[in-house]
Amino acid sequence: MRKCSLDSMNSVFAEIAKAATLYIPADRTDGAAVYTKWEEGVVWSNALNTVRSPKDFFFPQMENLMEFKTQGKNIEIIDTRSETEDFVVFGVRACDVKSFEILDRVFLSEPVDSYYAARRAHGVIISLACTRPSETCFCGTFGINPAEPAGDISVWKTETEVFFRSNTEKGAALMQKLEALTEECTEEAVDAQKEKISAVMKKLPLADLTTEGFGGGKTKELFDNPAWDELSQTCLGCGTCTFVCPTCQCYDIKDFNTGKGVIRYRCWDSCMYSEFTRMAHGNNRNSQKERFRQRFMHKLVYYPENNDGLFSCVGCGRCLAKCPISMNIVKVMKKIGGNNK
Amino acid sequence: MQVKEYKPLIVAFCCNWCSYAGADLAGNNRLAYPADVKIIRVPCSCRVNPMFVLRAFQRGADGVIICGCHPGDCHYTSGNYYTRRRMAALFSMLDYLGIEKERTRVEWVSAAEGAKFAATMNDFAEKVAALGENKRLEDLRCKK
Amino acid sequence: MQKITREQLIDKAVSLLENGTVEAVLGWGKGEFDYDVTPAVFKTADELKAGFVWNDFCGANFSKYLVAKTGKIEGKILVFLKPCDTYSFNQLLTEHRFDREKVYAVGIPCEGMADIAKVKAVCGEGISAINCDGEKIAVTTLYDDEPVMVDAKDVLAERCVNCKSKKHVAYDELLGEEGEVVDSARFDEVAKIEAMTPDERFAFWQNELSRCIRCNACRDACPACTCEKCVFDNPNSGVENKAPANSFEEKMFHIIRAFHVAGRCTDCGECSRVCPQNIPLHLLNRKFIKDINEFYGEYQAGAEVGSRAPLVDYTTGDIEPGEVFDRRDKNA
Amino acid sequence: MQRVGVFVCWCGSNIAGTVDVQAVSEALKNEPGVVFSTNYQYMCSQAGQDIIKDAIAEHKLTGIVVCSCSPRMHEATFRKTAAAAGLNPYMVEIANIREQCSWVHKDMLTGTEKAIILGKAAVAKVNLNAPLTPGESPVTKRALVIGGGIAGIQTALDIADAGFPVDIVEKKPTIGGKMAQLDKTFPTLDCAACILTPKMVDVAQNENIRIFSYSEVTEVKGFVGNFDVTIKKHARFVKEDICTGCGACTEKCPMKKVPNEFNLGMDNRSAIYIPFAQAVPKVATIDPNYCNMLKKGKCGLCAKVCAAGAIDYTQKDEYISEKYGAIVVATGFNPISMDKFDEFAYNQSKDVITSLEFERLTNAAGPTAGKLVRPSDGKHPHTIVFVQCVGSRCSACAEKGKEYCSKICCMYTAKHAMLTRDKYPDTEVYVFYIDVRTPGKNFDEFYRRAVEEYGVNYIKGMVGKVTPEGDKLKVQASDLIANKQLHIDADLVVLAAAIEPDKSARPLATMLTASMDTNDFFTEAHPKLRPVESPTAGVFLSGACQGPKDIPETVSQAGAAASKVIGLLAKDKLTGNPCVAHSNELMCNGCSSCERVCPYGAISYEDKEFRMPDRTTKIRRVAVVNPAVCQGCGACTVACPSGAMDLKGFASAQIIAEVDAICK
Repeated sequence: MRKCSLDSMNSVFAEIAKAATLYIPADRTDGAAVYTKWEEGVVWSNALNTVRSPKDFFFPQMENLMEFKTQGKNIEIIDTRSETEDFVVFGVRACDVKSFEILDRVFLSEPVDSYYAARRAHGVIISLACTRPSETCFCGTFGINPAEPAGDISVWKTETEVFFRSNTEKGAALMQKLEALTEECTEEAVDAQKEKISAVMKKLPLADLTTEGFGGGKTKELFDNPAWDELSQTCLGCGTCTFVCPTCQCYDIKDFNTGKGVIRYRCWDSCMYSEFTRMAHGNNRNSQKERFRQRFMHKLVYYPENNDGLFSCVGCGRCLAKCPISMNIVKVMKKIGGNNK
Repeated sequence: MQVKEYKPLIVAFCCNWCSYAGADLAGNNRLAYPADVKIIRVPCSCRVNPMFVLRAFQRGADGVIICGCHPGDCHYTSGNYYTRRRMAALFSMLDYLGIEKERTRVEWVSAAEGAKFAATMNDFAEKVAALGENKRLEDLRCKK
Repeated sequence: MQKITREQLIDKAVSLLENGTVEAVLGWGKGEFDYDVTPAVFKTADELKAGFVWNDFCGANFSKYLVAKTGKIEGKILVFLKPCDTYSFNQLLTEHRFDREKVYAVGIPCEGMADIAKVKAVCGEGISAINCDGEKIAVTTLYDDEPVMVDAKDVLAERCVNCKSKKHVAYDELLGEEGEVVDSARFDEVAKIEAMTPDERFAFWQNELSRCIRCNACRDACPACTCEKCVFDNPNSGVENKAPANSFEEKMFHIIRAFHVAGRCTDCGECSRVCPQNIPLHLLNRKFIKDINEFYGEYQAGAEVGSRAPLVDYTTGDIEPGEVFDRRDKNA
Repeated sequence: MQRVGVFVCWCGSNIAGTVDVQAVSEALKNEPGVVFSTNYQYMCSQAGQDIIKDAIAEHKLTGIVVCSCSPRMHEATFRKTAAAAGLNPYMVEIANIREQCSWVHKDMLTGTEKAIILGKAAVAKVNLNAPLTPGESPVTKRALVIGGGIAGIQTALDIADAGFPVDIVEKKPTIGGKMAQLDKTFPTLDCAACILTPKMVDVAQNENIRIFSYSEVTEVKGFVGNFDVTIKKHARFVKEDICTGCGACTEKCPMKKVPNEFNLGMDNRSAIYIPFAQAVPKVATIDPNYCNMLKKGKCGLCAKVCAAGAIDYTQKDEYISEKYGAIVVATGFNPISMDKFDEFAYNQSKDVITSLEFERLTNAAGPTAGKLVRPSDGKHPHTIVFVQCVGSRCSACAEKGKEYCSKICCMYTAKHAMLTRDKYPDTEVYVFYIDVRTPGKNFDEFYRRAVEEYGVNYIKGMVGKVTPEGDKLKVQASDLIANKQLHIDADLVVLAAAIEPDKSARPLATMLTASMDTNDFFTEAHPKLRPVESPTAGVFLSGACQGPKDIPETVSQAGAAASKVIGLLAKDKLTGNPCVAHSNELMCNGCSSCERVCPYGAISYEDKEFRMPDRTTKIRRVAVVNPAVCQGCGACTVACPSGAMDLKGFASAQIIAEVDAICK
């Protein structure tokens, strides 16, 4: 483990940015924190987390897949991919780090999504331990320890100092570059902070939320639960929850005719949308209740069923904060499943 | 790199009864205006949806002009009155978003005003050309 | 800070349920946290007593729900309407979007709603309790021993800072005192943007709209956006997309969204309230309202049922689109 | 996918001189859907049309694009060509490469480039065209005329003469309207009754005409060719078919103190009355507001004296439903109320009267049997002041009067002045005017006669104040030409009150979905080219309901309206314009935005049951466009936020495709 003073972080950022594009959480004009490309003058935000999740780096909202050009009646197909550059994402919280594992299982299993894979290969994740979780945090429910974030490098921050621990080869290689700016220290240095966080975790209002009653094999039990009607009755059908979610991974592939050719691109889609997975015959989930149910059944039942029990929610709390009507996965879990007993 | 002379692309929506006929009259009288002006015939100026205007800009138009019968002369009695309100609101909004107000225009051209049609198009094309390429409401995907 | 109490509302709802006037109640449901309020339908007195809340975070405008909810029940549904909600209520009635006979509207006074983001800007994350007490809001966090006292005025939601009316324009019954139409400064911000140079305006909106993630929350929460099929969801409309592909699409979406509600928008402010990216969407809607007022005379959508929206109306002497700018330049 | 054929016309050298037609037809070959492309010297010639016809057959074309002159020139030609070859005529699009290309651009390169782009736009559009068939609807061969004044009478007579049944609905107990109240008519000075009453009799005797007097239209449904109208026949408590009009009842009626509206309240009538001697129908009517039998159940004298037994105190209002193919509005005018014109002392002095009251005073059948006397004391007036433009051309005081010119006042005032001087040469007559407007056949001569032969004092200037003093009316006025103030002691002041549309017009316009201007005059479909038609198909305008008019003008407009009606009723079926709006009911919100902008009232709403995804049904209000009424302007398509409303032939997708093609 290595450390540096909080004041010298700017030099650390500068050093990292020499070799790769660096993104750190910084405060935007509207006060919200977002990952911002670091350059001199960009200040590390004190916010607990960013509005948008870091999944954008690996699975952007919009990306062009290929282009077609028509010449007379011939069609030419053009691969528009360019070599992805190396980049570093700094300050990823434990919950969001966990989300990459969930996304990886989707995009990196056969057939591998080469667009996603290229970005994963080029990206280094520097995580950041939490110090002041919000009331909306419930990462503990999914076995995530905010004091022990994974990632290529884990970082702890105190009032005066910043501690680094590399976890992977990519991380170690990056730490090497920071040798001159940091000094060696023991793991115990962050113990006190870890303990403090565990104590806070127990006090969190959602600390006792469990996944009991959910998981693979629960489809029959939960699908026709009458509570879905009540839970979904005021859902507006917007895509806020899915678009701020670090684990939602649905996308649509569309063609855009530019007049000179066609761009085939993919963009995020939301299971909350009426046009989601629209087929020739129409939509297979016609009511908002069905769409609403799909989102939570996917996170809490279907995904774990196909992924060794891993839930596709990391408890980051973004949807709790952003849903226009304050309906969210916590309310769903409390209403149906084990928490309601 | 080859320097290409900049020519603005202008889409003109013309109502069938007055302005399209006015454009025909300009042609009959051989009153020249830039070839950059391309006319789309609509039954009435009130058929022009703001979405068409934005679509034209998206696809690379540098200016959009809507021509209809003079107020009071609408073939359908009141269509151009609606056009007038809709486009006043829309153009004011585009200006509010910082998009050059000279790129949009509504002009009333009667079937007898061939000269006015040509003069309007010359003037509009000149003003738009002076602004240069539409950069504020462009869709780069369509410009490649 | 609200003058009317939760108990008064529950009593009213229970009595209307029990005497058979209504079959269900559309109200605010209790959530996980004190500020966490979800619109909900209550069918029994017990449900109301257990789950109904009324506090400074009951911002949601229920009018839009009536479009869907009135079709689902046989009898009447009780809806609580804050003054600003009543305008949306009327506007929807003007557009025949729900059956007035199926609604029992109870007007309730509102002292303005709080914005939790503003509260958090003062107290930080980790809120464990919020207690509203007169003009002060006491916020207890996991990290402070003593509750932090916040002035209710300081955390008022943006739309409430510029409240346009404390008067209800529609109800079957009114609880508490009736207020007045407020002479608000709601157009000041629009005027400020208008006063910028075109370059500044462009930069301002480019920055604001670049944050759009096309989650459609603004549209889906908007009580004027009740289309059976929105053009932005319709693959045949030519404008449909699920992502803001680039700055053009960001602008187009918001221009068309605002244009489609121009003259119908009551300025309820839901769009900005729900935007997860804090885009001041109401400033687009207000621009249309301000223009309409200036061009065609003062018009408040929803002030009365059946009024003709300015963009489906005209006079023979209306301002020409070109004159709009001359007039603005003259005023400047 | 369409199979599109492209036909580029040279138009001799008109196009080919500035556009490389060969290059255009070559370039368009590669456009999507195009399977055939050629060019020819004169596409509109027989040989050119044959090329098109042959290509349609040979290449199984489903759509064609003709790059030629303006569609305003030859669209119809090429549509016919297509139809002759078995192709739907609406599968034809024209790229205007002459008027809007070759004739306005000089350079061959530029012209060719633009012609190609215009061609591409037309191809893009035709790819989205769909065959259209004009709708047909039957025509009910009966007309309704609302209003029984000279306008309504003339219209009805002309329609009936052509052999079509006509119903006249008149709210008064008799037809005749304002003209029946007039004395003489300008500029010929023949008596109004002498020329009107024979026409009234003609109406009564015409087998094709039914008169619903004392009746009103209460509901209008349907559309051109197929109106369903409900007429309310007020109870007149006299059986119309039995009453002989002998008048015995009116003499015996003890209630004789009812202000006589026919004489503008200047004398009284009885509670049971016949408005005037030549009334049609000549039947009595009981005024329920004054009849003691109806009010208190006491009296019954009229029933006793009626030899025919026509009196029926139990009569009720009757509702009649009838179908019509066309409706003519002839609701006429009224003088405006003088209440707001205190300066003329109309309400203070009985000797300040309106021109219409003057008509009654000089009419032989009027309250004074035609003797011109002062209403206050019955004395002969020696000095009469006529004031023109009272409430007309009142742009400064719009809340008081009308902004428009009432048109008829100059002439009838000249008539009044002349007649007065003719009959009572000892009377001094002054006419105050802003302008004297006499545009009409023999009008100016008439006015000059009044001045030159009859010595009427015409003074340019306005009367400022009329003050009753003793038995005189002190008239204070300015003479703008002499530039001095005048004080005239008058015995009688006659106000040429502005005229306004009848109050019944506004609710009627709503029923008919016919548009009105801000003054409540009906608007015509086109101010120059369709002056007797309302924008609402099947509704026609006759007389002063459309704007102030004198009798000759009214009669000619009435005839014009009748000829339009006859033209409509002569058809067995109406063929519509197929380029009409239509609403996708699945997307329609039923919000009424489209209905509000439709100038033709072509959009109505119905509650429709929809099957919901969860197998329940939902009833929703949705818009329905009547293709027989829609004229295809497209205003509704933009008013519709959801895009449910679209226009055939100019669909949003088609226009977008054109935009895209042009901006490529």
